[in-house]
Amino acid sequence: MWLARPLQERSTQLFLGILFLALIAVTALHLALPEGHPLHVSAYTVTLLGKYLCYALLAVAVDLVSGYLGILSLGHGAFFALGGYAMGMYLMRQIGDRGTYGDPVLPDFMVFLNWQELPWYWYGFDMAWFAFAMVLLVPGALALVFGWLAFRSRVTGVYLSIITQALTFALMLAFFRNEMGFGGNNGLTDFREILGFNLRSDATRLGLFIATGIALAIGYVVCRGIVTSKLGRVSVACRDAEARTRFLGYRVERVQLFVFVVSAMLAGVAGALYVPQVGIINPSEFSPIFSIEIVVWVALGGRATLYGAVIGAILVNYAKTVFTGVMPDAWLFALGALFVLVTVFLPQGIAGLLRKRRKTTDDGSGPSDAPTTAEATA
Amino acid sequence: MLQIEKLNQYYGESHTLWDLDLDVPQGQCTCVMGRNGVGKTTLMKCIMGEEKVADGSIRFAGDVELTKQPLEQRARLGIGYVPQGRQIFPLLTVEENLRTGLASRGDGLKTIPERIYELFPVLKEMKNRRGGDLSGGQQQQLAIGRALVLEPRLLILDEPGEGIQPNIVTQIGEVIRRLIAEDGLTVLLVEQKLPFARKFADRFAIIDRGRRMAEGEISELSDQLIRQYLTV
Amino acid sequence: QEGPIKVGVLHSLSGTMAISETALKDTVEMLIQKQNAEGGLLGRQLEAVVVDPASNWPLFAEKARELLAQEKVDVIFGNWTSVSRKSVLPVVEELNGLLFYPVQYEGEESSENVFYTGAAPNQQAIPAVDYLMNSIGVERWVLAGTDYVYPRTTNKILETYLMDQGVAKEDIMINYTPFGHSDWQNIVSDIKRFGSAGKKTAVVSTINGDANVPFYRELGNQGISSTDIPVVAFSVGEQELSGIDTGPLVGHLAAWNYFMSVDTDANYDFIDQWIEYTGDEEAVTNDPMEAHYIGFNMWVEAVRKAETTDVDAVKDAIIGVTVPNLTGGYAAMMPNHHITKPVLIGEIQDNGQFAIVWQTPSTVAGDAWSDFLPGSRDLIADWRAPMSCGNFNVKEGKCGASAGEQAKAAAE
Amino acid sequence: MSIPRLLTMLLFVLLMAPVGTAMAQQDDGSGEKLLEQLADASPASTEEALQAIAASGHERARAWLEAYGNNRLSRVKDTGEIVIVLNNRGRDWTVADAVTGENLGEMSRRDLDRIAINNAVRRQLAGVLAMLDLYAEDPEVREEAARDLMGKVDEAVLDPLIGRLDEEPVAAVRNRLEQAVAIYRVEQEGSIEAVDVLAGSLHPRARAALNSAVASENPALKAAAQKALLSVEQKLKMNRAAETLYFGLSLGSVLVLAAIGLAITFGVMGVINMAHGELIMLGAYTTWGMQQLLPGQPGLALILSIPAGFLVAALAGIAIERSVIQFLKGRPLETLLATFGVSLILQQLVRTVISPLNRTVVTPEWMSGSLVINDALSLTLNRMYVLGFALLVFAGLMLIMRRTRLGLEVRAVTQNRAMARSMGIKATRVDIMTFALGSGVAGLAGVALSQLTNVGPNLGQNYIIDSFMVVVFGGVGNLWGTLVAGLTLGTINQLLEPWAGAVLAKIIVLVFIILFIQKRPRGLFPQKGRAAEG
Amino acid sequence: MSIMTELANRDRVFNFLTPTDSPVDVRHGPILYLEDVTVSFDGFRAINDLNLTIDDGELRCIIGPNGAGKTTMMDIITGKTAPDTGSVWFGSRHNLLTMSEPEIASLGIGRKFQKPSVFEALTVFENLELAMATDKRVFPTLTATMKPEYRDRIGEVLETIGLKDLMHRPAGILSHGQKQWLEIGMLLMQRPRLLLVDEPVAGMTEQEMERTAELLTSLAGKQSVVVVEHDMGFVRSIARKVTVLHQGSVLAEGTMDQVSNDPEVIKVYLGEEA
Ligand SMILES: Nc1ncnc2c1ncn2[C@@H]1O[C@H](COP(=O)(O)OP(=O)(O)OP(=O)(O)O)[C@@H](O)[C@H]1O
Ligand SMILES: Nc1ncnc2c1ncn2[C@@H]1O[C@H](COP(=O)(O)OP(=O)(O)OP(=O)(O)O)[C@@H](O)[C@H]1O
Ligand SMILES: [Mg+2]
Ligand SMILES: [Mg+2]
Repeated sequence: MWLARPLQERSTQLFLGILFLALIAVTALHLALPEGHPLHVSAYTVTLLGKYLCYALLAVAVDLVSGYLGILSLGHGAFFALGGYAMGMYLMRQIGDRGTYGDPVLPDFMVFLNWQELPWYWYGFDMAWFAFAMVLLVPGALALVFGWLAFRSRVTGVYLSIITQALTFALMLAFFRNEMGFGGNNGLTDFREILGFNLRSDATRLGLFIATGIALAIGYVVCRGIVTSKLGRVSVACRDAEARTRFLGYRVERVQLFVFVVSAMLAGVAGALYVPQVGIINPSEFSPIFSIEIVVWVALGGRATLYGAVIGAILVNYAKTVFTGVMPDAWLFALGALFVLVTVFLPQGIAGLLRKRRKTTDDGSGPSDAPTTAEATA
Repeated sequence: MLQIEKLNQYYGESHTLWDLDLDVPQGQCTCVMGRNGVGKTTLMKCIMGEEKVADGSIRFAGDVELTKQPLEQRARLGIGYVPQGRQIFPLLTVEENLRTGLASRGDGLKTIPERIYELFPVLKEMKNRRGGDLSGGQQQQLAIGRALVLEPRLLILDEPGEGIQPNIVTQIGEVIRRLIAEDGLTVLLVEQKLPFARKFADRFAIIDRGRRMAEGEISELSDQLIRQYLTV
Repeated sequence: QEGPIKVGVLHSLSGTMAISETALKDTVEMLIQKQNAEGGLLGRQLEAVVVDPASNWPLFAEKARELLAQEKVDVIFGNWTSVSRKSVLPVVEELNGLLFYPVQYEGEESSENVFYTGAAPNQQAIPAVDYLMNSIGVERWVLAGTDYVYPRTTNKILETYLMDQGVAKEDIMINYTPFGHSDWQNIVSDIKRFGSAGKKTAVVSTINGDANVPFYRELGNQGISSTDIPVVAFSVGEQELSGIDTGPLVGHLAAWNYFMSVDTDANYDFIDQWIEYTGDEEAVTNDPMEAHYIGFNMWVEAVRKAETTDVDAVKDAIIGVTVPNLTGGYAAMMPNHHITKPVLIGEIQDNGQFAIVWQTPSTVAGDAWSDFLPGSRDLIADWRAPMSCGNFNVKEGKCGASAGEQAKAAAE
Repeated sequence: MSIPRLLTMLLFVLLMAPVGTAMAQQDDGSGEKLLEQLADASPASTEEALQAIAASGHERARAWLEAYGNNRLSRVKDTGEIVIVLNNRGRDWTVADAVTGENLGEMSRRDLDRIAINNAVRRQLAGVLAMLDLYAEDPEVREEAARDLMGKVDEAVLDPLIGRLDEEPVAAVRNRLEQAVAIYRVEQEGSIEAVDVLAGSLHPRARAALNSAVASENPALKAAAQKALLSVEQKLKMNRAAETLYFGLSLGSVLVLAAIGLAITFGVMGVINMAHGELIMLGAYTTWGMQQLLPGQPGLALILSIPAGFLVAALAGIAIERSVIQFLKGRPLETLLATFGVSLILQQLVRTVISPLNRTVVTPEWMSGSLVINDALSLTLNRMYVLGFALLVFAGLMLIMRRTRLGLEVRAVTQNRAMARSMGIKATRVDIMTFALGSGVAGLAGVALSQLTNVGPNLGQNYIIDSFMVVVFGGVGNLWGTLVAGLTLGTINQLLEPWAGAVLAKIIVLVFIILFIQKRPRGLFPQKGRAAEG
Repeated sequence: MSIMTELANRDRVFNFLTPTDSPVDVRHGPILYLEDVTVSFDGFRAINDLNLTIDDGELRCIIGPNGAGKTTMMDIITGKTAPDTGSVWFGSRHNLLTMSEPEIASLGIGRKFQKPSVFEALTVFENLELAMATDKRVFPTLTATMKPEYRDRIGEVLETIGLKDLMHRPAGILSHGQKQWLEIGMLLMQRPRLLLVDEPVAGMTEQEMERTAELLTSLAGKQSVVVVEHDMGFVRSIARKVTVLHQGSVLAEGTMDQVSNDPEVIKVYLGEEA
């Protein structure tokens, strides 16, 4: 099984090991220690970490397409947001008649904008299984249609980047519109419970955090599985010489489509887990700048090394959290400088640092785990 | 014209050129030979400055130490380079490709010397086509023409006959000889094809695994040497 | 009880909203400084905890949580835009914090933990329309807004209100534009056409933020003067004007509850204090700043009354607290967590200030639930015991489930 | 019709005639009294006070009225003296005695009471001023005044107007006056002859009058008005189309300007320059800075800003290139990362050093207002300048890229850096110069944009996405493509806007881009041939 | 959509009824058949009414001046360039003009490019692995495992092309000649029915040339080979039948001797001394 392959890899084992250790440690420190203890991990921190992990999963998804497939997607925020909206709609419907206006069916924002009935696309979102399926299917379907169009016509390079950007931009404008029925600029918020668990209880928070960790682990393994498979090598081949790959008999557009859709779905999952933890989903998640930021995390962490994406996402967002609190007036300087310095002094991103160290220890890997070569020259 | 002494070069960890010496006398055509991957192209890149040398010296025209010159300066000193794989500018037209060399000429000429077109009439024909659209052989001619625009004193040709129709190969050889005879040009040639080398070169040098193994007049190129260094 | 009283300041210092919100952060800091100079509160000093939510709505929630859970602040002054408030709302309710929201908004909300010191639609939009209708004789209306909830709701309310007043449907033109819209040529030209039907026309603008500059520029350039088609704006204050060449705008209107040009000593003192604090002779004050001024003083008053900063005690104590506003009257905290405010209409002058042309004879109490929306007509909010309800339906005589209660139920 | 009005009318007729004919006038009501009357007037009696002033023929009457209209007529709280505020910025204002015009020096704002005016009064005031203007020497002023009067005619001015009409020597002015009167006649009296006067007029007020006539009971009037309207309708449609086209081109020119610098740095050099927007912003701030340096001369400042903005942005560009981009050759993703960082820094820099607030950039006199083609079509001047400027900048760039060595060299360097250097091209210098050029042009865009939109820290962010979109849509590396793409997208957007609304129009344009790229995967003007296909 | 138009064309057998994946049908003779093919670029006719037939198992050399259209012809066969007119058949069943590059490649047409093009980021080993004739659809590729027999096969080819030592190095660092070999290796891995080889020996020494010649002749018979080359020595050593292209159409065809004595060919191509 291709999914089992990464599990035999040292780097993946290491990654999963660290991830699970972190999950356990956080859980233990949160539950076992009393509040006020210096090592106690507060619910606030747990949620914050959960958010980072969502971003990490998103970054992994982006790295899969941009690092390995050579598609610099500047629109992955769209898939993230769509996953988020699917989840948000579920959470909205869970409110039921506990909303301000007490309408059993219509969410509050529809009531006060005078909607008479629920739009058809909101149907079914009261059922968890349906909504969770949509978390995967909506981003997946969008990626499928969009990718099918684009790859079939052999749109590549910056042209592809820009139309992904146009896609997310268009969606942003569309979701801003109140007529769309997604709450306009305010988006969806004021969630109460998920699967019957109160979203405002610490236990649910912890649960969501752990779920995110597991999702990240699965997402990582899936991506790693693709990357280490022959398909991964074909992706790299597409990235470097698309035309040549075609002459070998590979349907480049299908390879691209497959990887793109998988990546979009992962992004959707990340979005879905993100929404209950931050408590709001609104169209700014679609903003092109956000999508660019994701790419920036990946680049900072080190492209075409999935763990680099994780590191980048967590690091940048952690830096944001700290900087916005510690130096609210000057944090953009710090963040900007971080970006500049990393690119100039760490050409391979942060993962480059780690890799250098690793290179000296192990060398001469066999061909079966050879895709590291892609990393070596990327 | 060019004296190379104890040249060492590395690609990362791998040592490609080892204590390499080479002499390219003025007004002659020196042909560098060797199997695939022994470092011929690397040597040319070192002379042009595209690759850094670890140590050793490359002296040009008697006194200029090339290793201390920036890449751009070498063209201005009068070294024309026809790299392996042609390296033409694919999106510039043929004429623009040629024009890139004009600024490095000392005389501030603004138009392409007519002579280039005389040597390679096909370039004139295709003047307004993008370089990248040309056929392989046409590109090779363009690459040579482009190097000649500089009016170089030393012309470096890395496998110039590659992919060119036989009569033009011969013609290129003749052009080389003519330039040597008329302008006193010095030519450093990398070539694998014996007949061509024998016919147009004055001297040869054989490289193997990054070391110079033999050097001499072309007439001295014996079958024994060939068997030893040029066969697999 | 040791240590300073922590006051959270949750205003964007970067990103798109920084333009508006930075001054509010400074205002709160200034008020704290002054309070400390006067000996603090309950014998303790106040300390501002400033964070930057960077105009990013989810970050607002996160930062609010940081303030309440990590920094353990006693009160938060913050937010601008409804979406940021909506994002923060569940957090404040869950962690039982206090939030003072200083900007005009669309109403339709009342939270146990939030105090709305900005204007509700009935404290800004409706009086402004009344003024246009009665004093200027406007018969035809353009409702132009940025496409988000505040303009949508406000326009909905206004539309109902205007039609109630006998304005025909075809005499109302509604237009929405995206955030940061910068090309107004077509719309202004439409407005011009719409206004040439022979009836006096006015534009009621809920256009937000940066989009205003190009809008007014285009108005000026297409030759629409305030005498032809006046524009009354609800989001353009002194601060926005300080970035606009006001020459061509003289005579256009804005409706607020405060203007920098208000001719009272309290206001002049406030301005002097502000200029001194910022060290900038050109510094301007505006309505949300006044709202913070009022909110801050109310909170101080309530803490004094309750003799503690404990949130529940302050929440109870603050209802009914009355403090002077800057326009020569008093602001009282109503049971629905909105305050009483005078409504002023000002005309833009060439010096970037507003000249007040009209004002309500007395203050108006903020309405959490609009009387002009079918869904909320029957709702009222009253946070006094025993009702303690943010959306009490007077027809059905029962309280809709509110977020606050939810949180409480969960906590139990 | 109220009694006071009638009285005013009489007064007016009596007093206006001498003003028009001879300059013989005596200072009857003292200035103070007139002003007093105005200051104390109730809303109902304001008009009366105004007309009294107008009719007084006082030499400073105009100054009073204008000051009043500009909210500059104030009363000193303590003394009750009426003053005109000369400078009303800051806490202390400079004032002058209203009656004498003598400068009284500075006075605290706290001590002044403004004499209130509102829009309804301002409208009356405009009428009064226009009436005064009808007697001006300059026929253009008279025509302007006559045009202002269209739709503002009421009984009070009707007769003086008709009187004036007979005396008016210039046909164009007379024509306007006739129309002004006709509007009144159609609306108030339902006069059919007046309808004929309005028949050809494109003026919106004239049309409004006709429209109201169409709604009238009188069938003859109705028919005449309908006929008159019909003839106008066709002309209006044409004007409307021309106007939309102009809007489209002007939006397009903004897009082109914003994108053209990027077409160099990104399109030609291949640097994904996320800080492009901030370079635009720098240009805009330079304009603001210039206007601060040259107060009172916004026009001169603006013109000087053109070289200055170019220089500032170009220097910033050089700094960026030297400090960051030179290390990132051939790694586009990293340039994205680094320049994103630079853009954050620049934004915050402006916020901290200058202000988080928007800055005021004044539009010089000669750039504000519109060029009136006819009553229904006027082209806004500022946008016309920007359009011209965009074309100029484009032509200049084209010249540089096509005719100078730099153009050739930069293309050679980006296509094959090592080879270009082997040909003796100083790649580093070329990089610097090209990046400086692209950045400088971004600065120029900023100078132009300062005339259209906010000058604030977010300025750049608003244009960066659009700029990339335009460059790519046009075909990377093709300047013509950028021009055509910008103008096309602008025009499409403006064509769609009237029926789709601004938001939908934008969405449609984006979807159009997505679909268009499917058809032409390399933009509007693709780079063709073997090399491009790789 | 396309099905609809097909349904309208009732005079033909529906496309979806003919088995496209069926092996190449060479019962009627030629494996490759070009008829009246013309291509122009911006008005320039690169291929002009070209007719060419390659028999099954044949080894054909194609020579011709620079710019004669040899590479362009290969572009047409492999689906990279669409001709303006003419038809191209692979066997008697497959109309190549209606197929995409991957389809053509999986039918069994392999190509070595004039400018060596290998996947520079992948190792030599991986380059060969990707070229290997296996199921190239997405899911089989995803689940593909490295079977011992595959490894052996790659090993064999590595031996043949002499890159065994470099097998775990990225292909990007190879020298020009090494890349040429690698590309030949990739072609061997593909085991195509028809090999299109564009200038295989450019940049090789005489000896290597001989090896290549041996390799290609050994392939002929089982597979059909079309070689484009400018090196007359090499062509002579392998050639059975030679086609000379000139200005986009066939100038001469025959044995090496026939062709090299053709005065036209000498004039436009070989030159006096060759
Ligand atoms: N960028 C590089 N990094 C690492 N090794 C390299 C690099 N470029 C070339 N090499 C290695 O250096 C050796 C010499 O290469 P070079 O290109 O100089 O050979 P060559 O003699 O020109 O061969 P050919 O005749 O095939 O052109 C080769 O073995 C090659 O694999
Ligand atoms: N995309 C294109 N645009 C314009 N001209 C082209 C294009 N592709 C090929 N050509 C022209 O078509 C002609 C045939 O080119 P082709 O590459 O097929 O020649 P060739 O026979 O392979 O030559 P060589 O032996 O030199 O490789 C050449 O003159 C070339 O310039
Ligand atoms: Mg070589
Ligand atoms: Mg060829």
